[in-house]
Amino acid sequence: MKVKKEQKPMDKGKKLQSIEELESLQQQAFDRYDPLRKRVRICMTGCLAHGADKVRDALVEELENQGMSKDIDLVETGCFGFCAKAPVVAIDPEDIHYQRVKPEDAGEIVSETLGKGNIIDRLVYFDKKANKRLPYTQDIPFYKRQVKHVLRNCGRIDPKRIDHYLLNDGYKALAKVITSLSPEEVIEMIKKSGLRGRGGGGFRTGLKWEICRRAAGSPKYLICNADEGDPGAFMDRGLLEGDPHSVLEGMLIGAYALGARFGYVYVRAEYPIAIDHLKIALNELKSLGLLGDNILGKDFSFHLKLKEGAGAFVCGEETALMASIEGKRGMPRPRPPFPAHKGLWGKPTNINNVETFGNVPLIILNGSEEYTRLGTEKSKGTKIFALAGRVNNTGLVEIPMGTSLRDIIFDIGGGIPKGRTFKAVQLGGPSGGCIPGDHLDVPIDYDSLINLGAIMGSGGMVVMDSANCMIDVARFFLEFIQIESCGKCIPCRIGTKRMLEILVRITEGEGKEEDISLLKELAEGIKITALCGLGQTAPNPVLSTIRYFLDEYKEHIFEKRCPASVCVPLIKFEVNRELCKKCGICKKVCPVGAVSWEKKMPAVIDKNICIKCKTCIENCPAQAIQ
Amino acid sequence: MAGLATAFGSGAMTNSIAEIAGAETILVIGSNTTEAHPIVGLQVKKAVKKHGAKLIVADPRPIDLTRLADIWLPLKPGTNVALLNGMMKVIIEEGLEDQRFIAERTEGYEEFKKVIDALDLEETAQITGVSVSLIREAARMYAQAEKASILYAMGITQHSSGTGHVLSTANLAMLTGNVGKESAGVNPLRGQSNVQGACDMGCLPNVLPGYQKVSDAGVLSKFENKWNVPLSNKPGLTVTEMFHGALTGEVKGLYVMGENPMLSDPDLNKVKKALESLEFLVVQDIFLTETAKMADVVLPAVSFAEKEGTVTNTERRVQKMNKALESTGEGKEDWKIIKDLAGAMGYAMHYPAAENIFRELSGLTPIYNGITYERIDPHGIQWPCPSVHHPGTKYLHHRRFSKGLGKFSPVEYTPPAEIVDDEYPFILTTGRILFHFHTGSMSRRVFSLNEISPEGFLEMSAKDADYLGIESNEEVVVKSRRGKLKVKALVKKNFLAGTVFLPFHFHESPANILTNTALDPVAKIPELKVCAVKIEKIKK
Amino acid sequence: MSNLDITYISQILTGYKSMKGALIPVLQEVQNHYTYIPEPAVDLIAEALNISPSEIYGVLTFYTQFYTQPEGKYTIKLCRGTACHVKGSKSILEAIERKLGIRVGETTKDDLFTLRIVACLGACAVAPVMMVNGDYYGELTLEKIEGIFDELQAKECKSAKT
Amino acid sequence: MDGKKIVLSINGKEITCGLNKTILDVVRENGIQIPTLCDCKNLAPFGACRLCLVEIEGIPKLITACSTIAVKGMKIRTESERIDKSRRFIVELLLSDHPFDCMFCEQAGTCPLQDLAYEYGMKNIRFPGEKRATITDDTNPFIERDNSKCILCGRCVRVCDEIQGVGAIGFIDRGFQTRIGTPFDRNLDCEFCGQCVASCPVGALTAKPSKQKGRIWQTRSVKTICPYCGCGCNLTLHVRDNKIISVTSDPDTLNEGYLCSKGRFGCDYVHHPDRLQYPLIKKDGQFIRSSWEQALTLVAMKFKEIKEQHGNDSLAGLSSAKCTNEENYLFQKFIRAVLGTNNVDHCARL
Repeated sequence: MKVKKEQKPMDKGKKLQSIEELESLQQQAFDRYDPLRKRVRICMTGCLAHGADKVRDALVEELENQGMSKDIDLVETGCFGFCAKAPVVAIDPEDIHYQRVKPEDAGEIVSETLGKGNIIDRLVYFDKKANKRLPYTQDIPFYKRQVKHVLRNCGRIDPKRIDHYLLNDGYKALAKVITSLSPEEVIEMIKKSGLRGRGGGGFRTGLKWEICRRAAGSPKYLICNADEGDPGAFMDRGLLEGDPHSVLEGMLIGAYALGARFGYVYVRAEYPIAIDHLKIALNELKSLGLLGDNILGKDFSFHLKLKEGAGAFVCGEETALMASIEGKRGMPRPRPPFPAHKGLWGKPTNINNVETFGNVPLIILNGSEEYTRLGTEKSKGTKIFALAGRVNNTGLVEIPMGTSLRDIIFDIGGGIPKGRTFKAVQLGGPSGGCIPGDHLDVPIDYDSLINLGAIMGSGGMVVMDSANCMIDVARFFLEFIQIESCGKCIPCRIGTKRMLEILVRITEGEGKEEDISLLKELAEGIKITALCGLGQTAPNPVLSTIRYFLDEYKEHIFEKRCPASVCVPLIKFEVNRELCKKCGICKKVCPVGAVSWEKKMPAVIDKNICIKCKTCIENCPAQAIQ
Repeated sequence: MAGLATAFGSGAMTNSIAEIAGAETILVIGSNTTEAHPIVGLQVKKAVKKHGAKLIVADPRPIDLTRLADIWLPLKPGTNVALLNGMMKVIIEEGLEDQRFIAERTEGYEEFKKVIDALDLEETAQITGVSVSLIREAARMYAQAEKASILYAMGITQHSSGTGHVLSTANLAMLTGNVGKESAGVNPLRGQSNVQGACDMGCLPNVLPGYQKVSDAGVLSKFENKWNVPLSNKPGLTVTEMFHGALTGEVKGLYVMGENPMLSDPDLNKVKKALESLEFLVVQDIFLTETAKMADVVLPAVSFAEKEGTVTNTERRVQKMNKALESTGEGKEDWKIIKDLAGAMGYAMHYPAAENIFRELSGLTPIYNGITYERIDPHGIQWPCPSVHHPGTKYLHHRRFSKGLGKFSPVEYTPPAEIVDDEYPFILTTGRILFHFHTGSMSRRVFSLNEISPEGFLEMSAKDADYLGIESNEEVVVKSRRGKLKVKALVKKNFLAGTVFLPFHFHESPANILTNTALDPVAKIPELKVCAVKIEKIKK
Repeated sequence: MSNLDITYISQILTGYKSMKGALIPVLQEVQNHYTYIPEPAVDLIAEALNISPSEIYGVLTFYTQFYTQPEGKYTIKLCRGTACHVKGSKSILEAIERKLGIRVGETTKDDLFTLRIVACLGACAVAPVMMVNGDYYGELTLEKIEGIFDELQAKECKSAKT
Repeated sequence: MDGKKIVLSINGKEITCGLNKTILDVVRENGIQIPTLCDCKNLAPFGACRLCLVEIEGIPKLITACSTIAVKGMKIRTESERIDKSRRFIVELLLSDHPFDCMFCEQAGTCPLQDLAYEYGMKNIRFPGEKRATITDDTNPFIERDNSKCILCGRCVRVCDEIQGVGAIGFIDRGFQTRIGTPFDRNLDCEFCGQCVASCPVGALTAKPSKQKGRIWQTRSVKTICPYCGCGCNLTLHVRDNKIISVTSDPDTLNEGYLCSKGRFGCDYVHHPDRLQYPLIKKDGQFIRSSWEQALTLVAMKFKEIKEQHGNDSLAGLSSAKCTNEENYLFQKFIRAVLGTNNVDHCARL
């Protein structure tokens, strides 16, 4: 076994005065790195929800006990992506992929796999289709179809250590920009790459930068919008937790291109780990002089602050976000004037989302042409999606633009669990829409999704199956919008309230004949009159469900029936004897013992005891309870 | 007023209210603007909040404006001259004065400079209680502005050396060339709806309408011809002199129109004695005021809403008042009463309406010559307005002072007439509050205003309150050499220790029972802003 | 509330005077210390930052993460995001409400638990999910809920005894 | 402003206007009416009510005229089916959350929302729903707030902050529950200038002293000057049955329509029972009602007497800083010409 180097501390603390010093730092990191050394990687972000911390502790303990702690590194990484199998542990150099690891497994992992190099079958992914075990990451279908560009470091490096990032070409793009490119050339590269805003709007990033660069007034501000508010989206969280430096490098390059002296990362407070990792990264950058005045001894200064949100979805909207940074209520203001001209404290300001910045170093490093090789004609590069809902392989996936929804949901996502059938996929959160089965083969890009009545959004992708009620989903989004509406403009404040009231009455069996046309009327009115983007798009979830699931609305309104058995007032809580498989699961799961059942007999629900919690419905394999 | 007249040739506001918002630096000294002149206060707020102007507030009290101020100079009452001289010392030391302006537009600079040169800033700090560094900062802030405007009110004038205080503001403005242009000047704020007009109209012992001296034979004969009676060229008595005269028996009969000296004048006990010793007192008012109660004859007048006429506001704007209501009782417009009284005394006056009077007065008053009822509807006209084609004057002394050259006057600091001692250890200063007006004869009779502000109060520092063991809202006795009163204490955190404040609107706790009649020798203004008092806890 | 020690507030404020946009960070620090924004704090902040109390009150009632009442020892943040919703977070919410006998926004009488809902915790892959004082609990079911809170309550009983 | 001009077109008609003006300003300059609720003179654009939406060639979305600067060559449309539809939509939404009690509302007759509802003939609201509850204000004697009528245009909050610099009220909560109020719903503690009342377009903020005293169309309005301090603010007195029932001020004046608590609420003293009704003559310490004739004869006699016995200068007069120029002129004329002395003064110095 080689002498371990990695533990050696790098000569941090001293500010880098030149590109050369940065390069030598990168060299140091590289020298210290030993590709053949054994490592255990464990996700300490998303997997925490499944007790990854306990697994980590167990592994550390075992390494101690079995006297291997000196020869083997334990690397706490960000998200691997495959959250469905959390907690996930990987072993290098072979890149063995263990899933659903429990603390009890630690001993064996250390002794068998790390010690003897044997693979532990029960922790390995099992591919039902191929009917075989797949121990190595690269073979697992979930990863196979993905192209990890922006997420390249997530789950591989320790996001709390800048040397890990440096090791993977970290800050090479920055060096290249500062040494060999003018701001205009940088903007030109971004424009050529065709990069479009990953926050949802899909506005051309290069153009946005150019407008702000040309705007009169100083100082200029650069803001990273990490207020990932869309429910069902966690791409930005994943990236910030797993590889914060890639985003910060993107910001530094942006600041250079725009001539921005000051910047903010606006993170929602619901992301404690992201905030923690960002704080660490920012401190490292400051102590290395990669943030502050005269970066790398050049005439380039950038001061970056972290701002924590305080719980307001609307602050994802640019002007509201700026108001929030200024310490005001996050109420959007009309545009024009646009932030590029009158932004934060009235100064020219450019705002991009996390993933957008994450793309920037790649474009600089590999060139625009290389970047444009992936993607469709109008949408270049890759896109990260947060795959969630009623799908087997939930998690973070990065795919080239143009991949079809079907590939994502069925190949990468592994299809729908519990043997149910796919019903719709919701994209773009509260501003997006639901796409039904017959459009699954459309190649995804900004424009194709808009045609389908949805939007790319930030990348939330929530899959729904036959047990989901689309009116209930529409109602859910309107409830969300109502809770989150800032209340400034009339259409959003009152209009969405009225839409919600109508949806509530439909889901409660009080629906009226004219309700569908009223909903459309309100939706159209709000679309054209609301103040901010959030208000203008708030009706989309309703419009798209009316567009694709009109029958379901009619069933609710005219037949007072919820086919998915979701809308409680419309459920009889009776067992359909034809459909009932007589399995008795309902009896097992009922928290109040309202279900009586004997072997080979259909179950019966006692309505006097039943509390309508729907646990039986959730668990019934035959959807027999209606 | 006399002060500004000496320096500039006119005692009025040099600029318009609206111009204040255009100033780069505003020095508010001896004026609680937002309470006493709320609408002028709005202009100051606009200047600061909207246009980012710098604001310097010189006041013993932490008045509302200090919230917005860049610099607050908490000077001891009565030390304005010392402070202003100190600022001018800094300006000259640092070469921030406007030599060109001084050379081309002023006189008397050298004598003035001698006084300043003789100053020692440390001493100034001693006298004013304001640190040298603050004085320096303020001086620079004022002097370096392209357009600097001074606002002042009774806090400057109501001192035994009031004229000196006023002259000092004029000196400061001339020293930096901050007068005679838009948004830069010296602006005394007038306390009542028509103070300016009453002065313009010659209700002063030494001048006829338009500030034409009674001692000027030409002027006198002009009026004698118009009024066809012989007139006296001997300057008359000022208010305070009248009361003094009453006590000495020199004044026997007094005719008071719409005034309430029994609350507004210093040393009320003395005023009372004076009025009692009169042989005959006529009071003309809309309420039975404290003064009216003492009258032999009371003549019922009518309120502003029941009459027509003109008033001239603090920015010299002559505006039209219109009749909104019919008088309900037998009360009459004051001018009709005067007309009838004159008739009764054998001097016939023929005025069918107020407008006829206005025609006569504008004819005799050069600064009003060009003003007519038609022209002042709806926006009024700012005097001087010498002819019917003249648009009126937004700001005074453009290119040329009314008196030709601006006059620097050497002013040395003189302490207030009454200074604190062991027996009377507190400086009492008096003033107005937002919700009431002058002697309260009007505002105290407004339900809502009296509801929100029903009684007087004594503002004092927490330090002094602790020392005396006094809590907020505790009733205390305030005594001066001249009188005493009971009032609730109002303890304020950042209030200047050693100083206390009383509003003078409340007859239940009449501040002026305590105040001093010491007069300014020139302007004859009594020292209402400084007297020595003691505060006693009421034993239970 | 009565024995509220406000000295710490002034301590916080010294760090923020003359800083642009200081209000929200200040409120966050105050809340981290007191678990809520006490009324007297608002006036102190107003004076220090020269902002009107009404503007401050407007801000703290706008953002859902500021509270004007003290929080329980454990703050439950149940995610009501889309993924959680389609995986039945509504019934989870009802279950918690039944279990603790409080509604959203309320605190149990023993000041142990405050129940709050969050727009989205961004842990959609393990929906339905909740956070209890910084700890994540994923793939919740009615049984899990029972277990989690029984455990916490038991723990508290113990610590109460010792 | 520099005299530069730009050319643009409104509803197909070419017009020229100054630089840096909002579309709303330009449109109004040209006599075209656009309904607004949150727009307010001297306040920064807010863009909340969405009524001033206009079409601009080349921009797909409707934009608010109040917040957009007019630029050279802009082609603006202020009327179209789309615009009309969205305006009606806004008004209908507002009314769905507004009490239908115009018959009791103090603002009836001067309420732009009432006017719009009337113009659009909105008898029945197609989407009725929850309405915000009335939260009536504290016990201050000046201002009454009814949040159920509030349309959240923010004019009161903005005028209190931007103009008065007080910030006594603000927005509270958010979304449908947003309301205007004081921190922790304390009693209103402010300068009571009533700028908020004056700027409120609807009946949410009203002047308590004027309550139920009369409708705008029942009053006669008279312009005059405030009787209090020397600012010379212009007042409009609203008179009914020879009583002043409310006071407002025209924005086009030196005080820009702003008043203080005294000017706006302080005129009732005119109707106070203490007002002197007739001349009084004191007889052995008691005031006796007298006729003008008696009173004036007595005064004239006494003055003559003193004049003859002690000389002109034994008489003196105090004039009034609260009387008109005409009266002050006449007073000093009387003292000088009739009594023959210069002993005339007033309390300018006090």
